[in-house]
Amino acid sequence: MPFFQQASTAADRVDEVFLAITAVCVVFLVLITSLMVYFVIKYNRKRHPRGEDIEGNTMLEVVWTATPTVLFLFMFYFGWTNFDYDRSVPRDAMVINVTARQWAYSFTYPNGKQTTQLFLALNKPAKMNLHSLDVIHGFYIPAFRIKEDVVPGRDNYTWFTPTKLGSFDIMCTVICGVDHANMLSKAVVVPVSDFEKWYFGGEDAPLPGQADAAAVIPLKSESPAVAVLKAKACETCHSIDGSPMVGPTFRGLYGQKHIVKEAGGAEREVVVDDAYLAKAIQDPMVETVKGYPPAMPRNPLAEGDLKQVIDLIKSLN
Amino acid sequence: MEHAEEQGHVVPYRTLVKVWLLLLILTAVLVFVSTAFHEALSVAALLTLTPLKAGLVFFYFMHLKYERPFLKAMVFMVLGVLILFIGLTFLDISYR
Amino acid sequence: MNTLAHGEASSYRSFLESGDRKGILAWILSTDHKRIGILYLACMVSLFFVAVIIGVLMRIEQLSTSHHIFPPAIYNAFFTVHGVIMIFMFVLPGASAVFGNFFLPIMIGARDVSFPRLNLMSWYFFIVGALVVIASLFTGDGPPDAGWTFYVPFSLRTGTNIPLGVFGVFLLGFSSILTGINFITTVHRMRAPGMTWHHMPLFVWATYATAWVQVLATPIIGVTLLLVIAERIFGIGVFDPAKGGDPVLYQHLFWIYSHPAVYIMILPAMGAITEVIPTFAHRTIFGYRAIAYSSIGIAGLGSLVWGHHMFTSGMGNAANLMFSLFTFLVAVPSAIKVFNWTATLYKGSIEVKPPMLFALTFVFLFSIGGLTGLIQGALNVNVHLHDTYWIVGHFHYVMFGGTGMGFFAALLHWFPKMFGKMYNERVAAISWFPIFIGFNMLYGGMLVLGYLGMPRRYYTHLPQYSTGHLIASIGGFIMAIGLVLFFANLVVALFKGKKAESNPWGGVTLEWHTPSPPPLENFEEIPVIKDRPYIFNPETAQ
Amino acid sequence: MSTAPAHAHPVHKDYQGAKFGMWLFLFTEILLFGGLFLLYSIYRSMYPIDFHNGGKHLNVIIGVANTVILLTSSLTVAVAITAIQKGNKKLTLACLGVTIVFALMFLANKYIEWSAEIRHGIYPNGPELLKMPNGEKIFYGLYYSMTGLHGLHVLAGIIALLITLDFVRRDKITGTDFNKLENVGLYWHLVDVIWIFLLPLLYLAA
Repeated sequence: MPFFQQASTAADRVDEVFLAITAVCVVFLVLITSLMVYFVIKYNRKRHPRGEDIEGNTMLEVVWTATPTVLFLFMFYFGWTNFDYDRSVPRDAMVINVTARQWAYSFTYPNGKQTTQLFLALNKPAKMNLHSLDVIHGFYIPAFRIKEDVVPGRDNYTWFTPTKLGSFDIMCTVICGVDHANMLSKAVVVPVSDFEKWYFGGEDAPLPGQADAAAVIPLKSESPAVAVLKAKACETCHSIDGSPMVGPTFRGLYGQKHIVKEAGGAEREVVVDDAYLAKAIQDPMVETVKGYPPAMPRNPLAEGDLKQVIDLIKSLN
Repeated sequence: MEHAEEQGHVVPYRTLVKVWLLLLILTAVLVFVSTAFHEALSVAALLTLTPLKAGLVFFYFMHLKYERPFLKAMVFMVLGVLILFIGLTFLDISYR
Repeated sequence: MNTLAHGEASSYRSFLESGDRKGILAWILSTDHKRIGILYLACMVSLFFVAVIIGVLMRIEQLSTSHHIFPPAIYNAFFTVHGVIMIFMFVLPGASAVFGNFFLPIMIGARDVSFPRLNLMSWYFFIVGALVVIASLFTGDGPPDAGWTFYVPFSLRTGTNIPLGVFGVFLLGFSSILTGINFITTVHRMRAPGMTWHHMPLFVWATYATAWVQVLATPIIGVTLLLVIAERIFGIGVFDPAKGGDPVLYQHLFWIYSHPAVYIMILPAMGAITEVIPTFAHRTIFGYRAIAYSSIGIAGLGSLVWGHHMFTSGMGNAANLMFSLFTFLVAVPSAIKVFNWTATLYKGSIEVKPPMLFALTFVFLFSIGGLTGLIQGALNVNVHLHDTYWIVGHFHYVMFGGTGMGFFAALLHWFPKMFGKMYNERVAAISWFPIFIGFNMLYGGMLVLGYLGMPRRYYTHLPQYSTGHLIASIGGFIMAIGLVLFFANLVVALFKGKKAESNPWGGVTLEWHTPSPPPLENFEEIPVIKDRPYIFNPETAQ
Repeated sequence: MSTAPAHAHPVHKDYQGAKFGMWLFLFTEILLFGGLFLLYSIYRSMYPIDFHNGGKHLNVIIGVANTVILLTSSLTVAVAITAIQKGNKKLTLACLGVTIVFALMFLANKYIEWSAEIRHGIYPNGPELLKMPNGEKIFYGLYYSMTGLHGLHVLAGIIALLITLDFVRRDKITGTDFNKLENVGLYWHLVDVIWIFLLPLLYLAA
């Protein structure tokens, strides 16, 4: 059942504190509400035609100032100690570099393996070093109850120990542009043996947990140009099969006529050819295509990669 | 409520000129210390002399000395708030 | 007691009939605090409905995950504009600018605010700021899409029309500052003879505390927004990570203002509730001083908790600790207020008329908002809840359930006084049902969605959240119907309502001693106050 | 609440109130610059060496000259207020005139300083500045924002002083009704105080 999924050691702690504070809050709310309703009925104008001007009661004021203060300090204490746990990474945690960009995550393991999904070994702590290539993102795995902002120029981190097998949603929680809602990935938790088979299995080792993550396409079987598109996250906005996404699809793009807007606001018509593609890929915001949001991040390609991508786009006609 | 309050204290010319001279002297000291001495000393001078200069302007030029205690308290409250804002932000930066 | 209730006998001209100018000029050139209050009211209610319509459109979009009515860029603009309008043009100036302007001078026995012309200028800043924000939607390269928080570096990189939108918000901030200066000076200088601090009605206390926060916190956002504009135009680099700037510092500066702003929003509404409850319980307020000082306490402590918006930003641990601690402490004065309101019902003589109904709803919904605030104030729970629908649900409970309901209660309470017309009380009570039920479906649903992990600001959602979104959307539609009914009732009353008495509810503060609507000068003679406010039953007073 | 009519007060000006309102406005100005001071102190602690080097490029002589100019102009405004209280209209007019001249001199110095830096390519997104380390980019970003915002305040002060001068000339401000002059004076002194802080932070930081 996906509701209230607890899949990490931190999840139990968050839910414990949450349920404890919620219980106190519900008691407060019920108390206040039933008192209000009771008074409204008991001291209704019909039953109680004259009110009494009771100005206050120092004893009561002291009690209802002190009681919540003490309760609140307890709540603070439990939140703080458990948060401290969230920030204290065990020494044996595997360090995985998370790179966030508009609008995709990629994960780099200590041995250099790179993936677009996060593969984890069951019951083994893992530390995420979070880096952003453009704007702030929020690295969030609800089932693990962990979240940390990925801030450009800073070295943020988070850690967790997965306690359940399966695949869990990874999301982005800080508004990062048009495709913010599709900046998704999966955390795939597999038994230690499966993980090690993949991790130590050389470049061609099959990805673990295939049953859970049917969507995973191994990188190696693709053409080099598609690999570039994946690595640079182009495919999060541009499809190669013609389906509409944030940016124009690459299918049939070559040779089309587009209206582009220059930085000054002037519009002109261009034909999509090699020169235009090179310019539009390397420096996307100089001219933006009418009808699409001006949202493409600057993410230049190496000379060789650029040629491969342009050839791929040509071949899609 | 009192409506017939006096419109303000008359500060003698002599006081104003004295304060002005004092301000110029303090500026000279500040510049001298910060160019001639070690950095720690110049920071110390910055942190003491600058508020002192500002205080002189506030108290004499801006007549704060002759204002009601409430207004004086408010000025310090505002500066306190600003220092609190800076201090709490430093709490983040210093213990990252 | 009613030496000033002369509305029935003496012939007088209300402020609506007085003045040298005619037509629209009588309004937009008027320096009368009452007319300015109504100007604010008219603008705000219109802007409120614009934002409500955008909200409904967002709920329509969330009905389906496969059919998208709006492209993501438009949806992003929707939640940005919804947030900017609701925050900066409705809840933030709301109760303070409308009811503060209209009633603060009357309640302290003054003829006007200290600086009437500045007051009008403040409204012009408001209206120009609002127009600039609206203009930013239709000019440049598309409407702003960075959320109402304008977090850098996204707000620096996105191609949309951020600078103009941000400039509009800057002007709105200026309006807020000028209003704050005016109210503080008015309370200090314009009180009637005998109106000592402890004789002031509690709405005045709350508005006074608010004004201080407006004056001290707003400049910080002013300079921050100026820096964002400078960054966009000149590239000064102070917030740009590519030039060594720290985006988290922007968040500090933003929340140094924007968290206290939450108290700017809620305090005047709390003040209004504190007027409504004793009036309809027909007894004095319980714990006058506790309520008055807790307003100051909220204003003070509330300025030191901004960091709780940043627990997942990688902030230093000492800061995490302090900000969480202060967050729990600021809940204490709010709790004190809730207890005192409840105790005010004890041994009263309660009539649940529409203003009271909304006031009690305020206490209930605000309590949920405050209590969910405790839950997310706990550090490790916050890590899970931050930037999810839980937060969206929480702040709607506080801002709409709190400020919004407080605004509605105050409007129903003072409408007869402001316009001299009586609305249909039955219709007002009926409109409460869809508002209350829809509200809890919508925002209660959001709380649950958030705990299950639904992030905010998504134009679509993963399939496991569909049921929750469906319930929330239906709740939203029900509430929208209630809101239309609520305001339609008031608009009808404006033109066809019965004439209101000078004191329809039996209130005792000074505004009920003037005729409805009050004359231009408020009082024929400035009253002299001899006693504390809220004495309803002198024979039982202690 | 018990109320009884009191004798009606004739409407007249509330000087204390007007001055109090002005002080409140000054509080907002303090916090407006306070935001920049906050950024400055944080970035200085993050990039101490770059800030040190950044300050070295600035012209201390112009900075100090401008300090002396502003301090003196503060004196002339203060003298103008004392003079009007004593009924010396001529001295008031002279002092206000001198203040305006000083303010213009301040802006002229600022112009010389900025244009020299801009010629050297040191301005936001300028070629020389982009080559410098990050801390210096921030230093100059703050330098331009702080002195720029301060310069705008000086400009606003000049306009206010000109209007005041005209009021004094036309006897709209007199020895018994000089609240406007006093408020403009308060504003001008605050502009001075802010510069008192900017001098060591920017020019003497080296």
